[in-house]
Amino acid sequence: MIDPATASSSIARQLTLTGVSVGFGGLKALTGVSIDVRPGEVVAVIGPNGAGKTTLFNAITGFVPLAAGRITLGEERIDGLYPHDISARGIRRTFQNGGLCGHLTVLENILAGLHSEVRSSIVGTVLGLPNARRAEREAVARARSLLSLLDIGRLEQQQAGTLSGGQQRMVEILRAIATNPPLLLLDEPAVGLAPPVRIQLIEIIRRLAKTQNIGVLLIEHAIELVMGVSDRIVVLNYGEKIADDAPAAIRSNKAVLEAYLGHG
Amino acid sequence: MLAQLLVSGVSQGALYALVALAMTVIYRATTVINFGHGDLVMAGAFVVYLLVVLAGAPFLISALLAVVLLFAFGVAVYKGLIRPIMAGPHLALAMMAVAVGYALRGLARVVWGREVLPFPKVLPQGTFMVGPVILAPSDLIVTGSVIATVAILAIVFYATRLGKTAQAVFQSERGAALVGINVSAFQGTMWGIGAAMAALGGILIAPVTLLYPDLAASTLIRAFAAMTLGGFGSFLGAAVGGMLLGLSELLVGAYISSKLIDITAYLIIIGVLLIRPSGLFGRQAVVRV
Amino acid sequence: MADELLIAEKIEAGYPGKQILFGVDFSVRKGEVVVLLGANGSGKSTVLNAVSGFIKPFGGRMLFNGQNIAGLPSHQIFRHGIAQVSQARDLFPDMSVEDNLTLGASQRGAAKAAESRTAVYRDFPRLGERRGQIVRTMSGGEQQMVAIARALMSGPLLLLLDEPSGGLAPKFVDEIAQIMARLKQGGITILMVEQNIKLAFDTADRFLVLKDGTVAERGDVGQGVSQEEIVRTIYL
Amino acid sequence: MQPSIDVTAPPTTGGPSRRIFWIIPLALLGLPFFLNDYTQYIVNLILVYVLVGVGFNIVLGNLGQLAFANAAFYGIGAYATAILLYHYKVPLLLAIAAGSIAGGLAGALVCLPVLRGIRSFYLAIITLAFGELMRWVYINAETWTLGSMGLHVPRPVLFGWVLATEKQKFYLFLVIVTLIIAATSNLLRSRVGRAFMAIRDNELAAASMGVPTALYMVLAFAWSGFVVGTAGALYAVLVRQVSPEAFNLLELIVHFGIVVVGGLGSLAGSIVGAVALTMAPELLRDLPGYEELMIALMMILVLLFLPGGLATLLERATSLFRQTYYRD
Repeated sequence: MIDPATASSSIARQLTLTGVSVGFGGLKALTGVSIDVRPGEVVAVIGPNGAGKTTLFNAITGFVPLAAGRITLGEERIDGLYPHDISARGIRRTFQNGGLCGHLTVLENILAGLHSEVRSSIVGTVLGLPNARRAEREAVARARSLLSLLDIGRLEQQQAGTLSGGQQRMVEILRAIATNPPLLLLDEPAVGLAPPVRIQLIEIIRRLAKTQNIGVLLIEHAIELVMGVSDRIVVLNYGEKIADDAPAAIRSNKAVLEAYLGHG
Repeated sequence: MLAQLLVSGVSQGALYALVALAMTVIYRATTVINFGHGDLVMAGAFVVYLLVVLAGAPFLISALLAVVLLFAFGVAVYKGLIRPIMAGPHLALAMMAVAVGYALRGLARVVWGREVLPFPKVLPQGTFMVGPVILAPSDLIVTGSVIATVAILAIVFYATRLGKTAQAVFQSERGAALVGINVSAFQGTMWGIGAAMAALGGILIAPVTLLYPDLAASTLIRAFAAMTLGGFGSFLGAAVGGMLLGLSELLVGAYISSKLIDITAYLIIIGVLLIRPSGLFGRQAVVRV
Repeated sequence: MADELLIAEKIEAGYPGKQILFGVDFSVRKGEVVVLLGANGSGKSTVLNAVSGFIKPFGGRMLFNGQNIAGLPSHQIFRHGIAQVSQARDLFPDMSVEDNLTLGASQRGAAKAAESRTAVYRDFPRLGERRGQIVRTMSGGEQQMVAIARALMSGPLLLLLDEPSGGLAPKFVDEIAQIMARLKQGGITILMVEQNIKLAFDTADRFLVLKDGTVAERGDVGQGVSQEEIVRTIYL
Repeated sequence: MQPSIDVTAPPTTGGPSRRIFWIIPLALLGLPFFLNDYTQYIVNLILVYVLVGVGFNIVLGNLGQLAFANAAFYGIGAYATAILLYHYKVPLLLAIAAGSIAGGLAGALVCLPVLRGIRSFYLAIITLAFGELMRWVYINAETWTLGSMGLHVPRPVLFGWVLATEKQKFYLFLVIVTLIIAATSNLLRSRVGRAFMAIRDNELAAASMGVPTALYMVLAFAWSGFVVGTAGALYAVLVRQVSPEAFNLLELIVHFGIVVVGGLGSLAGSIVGAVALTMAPELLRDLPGYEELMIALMMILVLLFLPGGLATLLERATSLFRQTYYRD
């Protein structure tokens, strides 16, 4: 049994985007974007609405094809792969509108995240054979140790849909890292969270990144979270990368300021 | 032979078209598919039966009363039972529609018992010949009534202010609310119209078939087949789909095997949904989920 | 103050299990343009929807011309003279420009509608040229124009605009800016949400910055407010 | 609020509450001593409908698919068993197993449109059509089914013992129903059942967690068909008369009612729902129409005021079920 609290990530691998372009029928959504995310590093992507942030995520997870450029995870090229193949390579994501299964309990959600790691045959399961039950027990134990990472073991029997927004985010993040993926994509993790919870979330994301050596790429609007959590910030505007720097430097970057002021 | 089949097919198809159109009105207004619609058809016929046979009222007045009554019933069902759960899962909406239909069926059976009733012979009997084709006045009346109803519907929907409002709600519920239309009241009206049209369908169908509480099931499936074939949500599709279904049933019965008449509708549903879910005229429709 | 058209007092609103606005206060005076600024998720659109009745506030009062309209269904609020252009525009896609406009005046009778239409075609000549065109086939910028024009058809006392420049290419943003300027000249009262701060400050008299469902900052445009400072408050 | 649970406590999936599977059936063993032949028949019928509800709920409640082929699964199971018993004199248990398997295969077949992306109301309509199509097959495959007259199933014989009375059938049924419920519960409380529910709640998220959604959909449909097919087989043995009209749309509505009234996605709910919807109509059976009214009224009330079904009340009354069954 693996204890996620101590186990390091399965294989630490760096995500590298080189000159990535994505177009939708003549309209360029992304133009020549290069970003890398190293293991244990937290990188935030910000930019005005329509800057191409979500397209960037979709490109990485294989939901839209590239017009140009390449994406690699470690040594392996992943652009052109199917989404589930990319997910199998260890890129896990959370969803902007919440990706939890609302009617399942917290524990069940985490267990669902461990789906591919529970070794039990259907026949053994139906008959309730000892090895199937042992596999379940081990998965439950592992799910519980994951919950204890963020001290939310007491919530395990609650329906995910009844949790507060912050708790749901925590569960979703835990579920995404249940299988020790090398890379975690967070799509607006702070949406709908009260400010104090965001501060908590900063601490959680950083702790997970550093202790599990997971690379984290996140899209976010809540600026105090972005400033607090990131090692680096990438700024997109009209599909182009206009800045890629430490948080403090981004704040005083003239081009970034201009981008937010808007055209007019 | 073929001419005779076509005439009978059109008469049969007109009825399917009418019921399918009624369901389409409700579907377009609320994106709810009314699984209890067959029972509304049955209820319309049953009310007429009660009034004519038991109360001795004249047929036309009874029919009018039945249509009005079912209109009110449709509005009430929407306001009391559908609206409160509109935001809920589609499963609950389907269940509610089924439950309402089932209640109607139970109600009918309370009065009716378990028997099959012959519907009073309210339409003129006998037949006459036009060239090689045998025509029954009842067929003409049925087809004529359906055409008249469809014509009225078309005029209302395409040439009046109410029609513009209806189209507005069909195209964008939020847009309609933005221009000050009371969408909820409108949807209630559409449920009423759908139920009233179902009642009319029942009144026209019952003299042809017999009257029994389970009339609902076969009507419902045939309306589904008509809608599926024509494309869900399309008025033109529902009308054409109904006609084509009526014709196919007769042609299949005559040229292949009469045993296949009953399953033509099922095969159409299965075939169309597997091969071309949008049917003849449908867009990729959005169902309330 | 007598010239205050809309006064929002301690508005609390949101969705079941998810409160978004926590006691928002503001007012809009007759003839003025007020812009709501803030990051995504700060509650800007929710404010507009709470005014127009698309969501029912669960706390606070919304006084329009002195009458509390909080909690009324949206079609009744519309009849009080509040028209909204939503972010998704919510046009009738398979109808012509003219039909869309006519429906915008559907609560006012045919004579008034014809009158408004003439006025709208005068103000938006491009729509006059394309009155027969089906809305679905128009560009994003033109659709935005139809949406604004449709809202004007009811002769509203207050116009709510949700991101008029949202999703539009730069050349259309300029056009929207011109439309805004013209509306302002016409003396209509506007409450709007806008991400593009330059555009917003070109037209607005006053601004509110929302943060996490409360008003974080407010002020008069043109009183030496630094736009960059606002950007920093909101985004950086 | 749920009580907080000690992290070191044994997992709920293996705990002492599993005993309820054996305690309740054992307690029921004495039931026949209090019943006459007619009431015993009703109890047997309830057992059949328990399986109907449990099976239907897998697709409707756990997988969240609006598939209405349940009456078809039920009929296919009943006919498979009846045909084997009537024409081929197959041993009873074998015939019942064949009914179950036929139901399971039908379930897998009905999943095809789901895999083609047909969902929601469209799925409901295509599966309704399938059910009606099957009824036509029963009527027209006269060589095996004897058409609309129906098949008269011979008196069931178990290992040389004639099951002559309702009480004798009861014990056979109790064993089969208990085993199937236990197996279903095992399945639903495992990663398989979790995958079903993950698909129901959020198909995209399920796929992104590495759940092969297509495979699990087929599995859920097949198991649902298997359970309902077994119910059909037991029905054939119980009533000993299998004819097409027993599997029409009205029958389907009763199945639907059991799941709605009992509670979507709740195994315990299906059981309670089956009891409620089988008993109530029997009490009213001399009054035509009241049975339908009663069922419809129960459904409407549940939909408006108790969306979780009777299972919600059960859960409030006792925390036992929450721990015993995977989902309430």
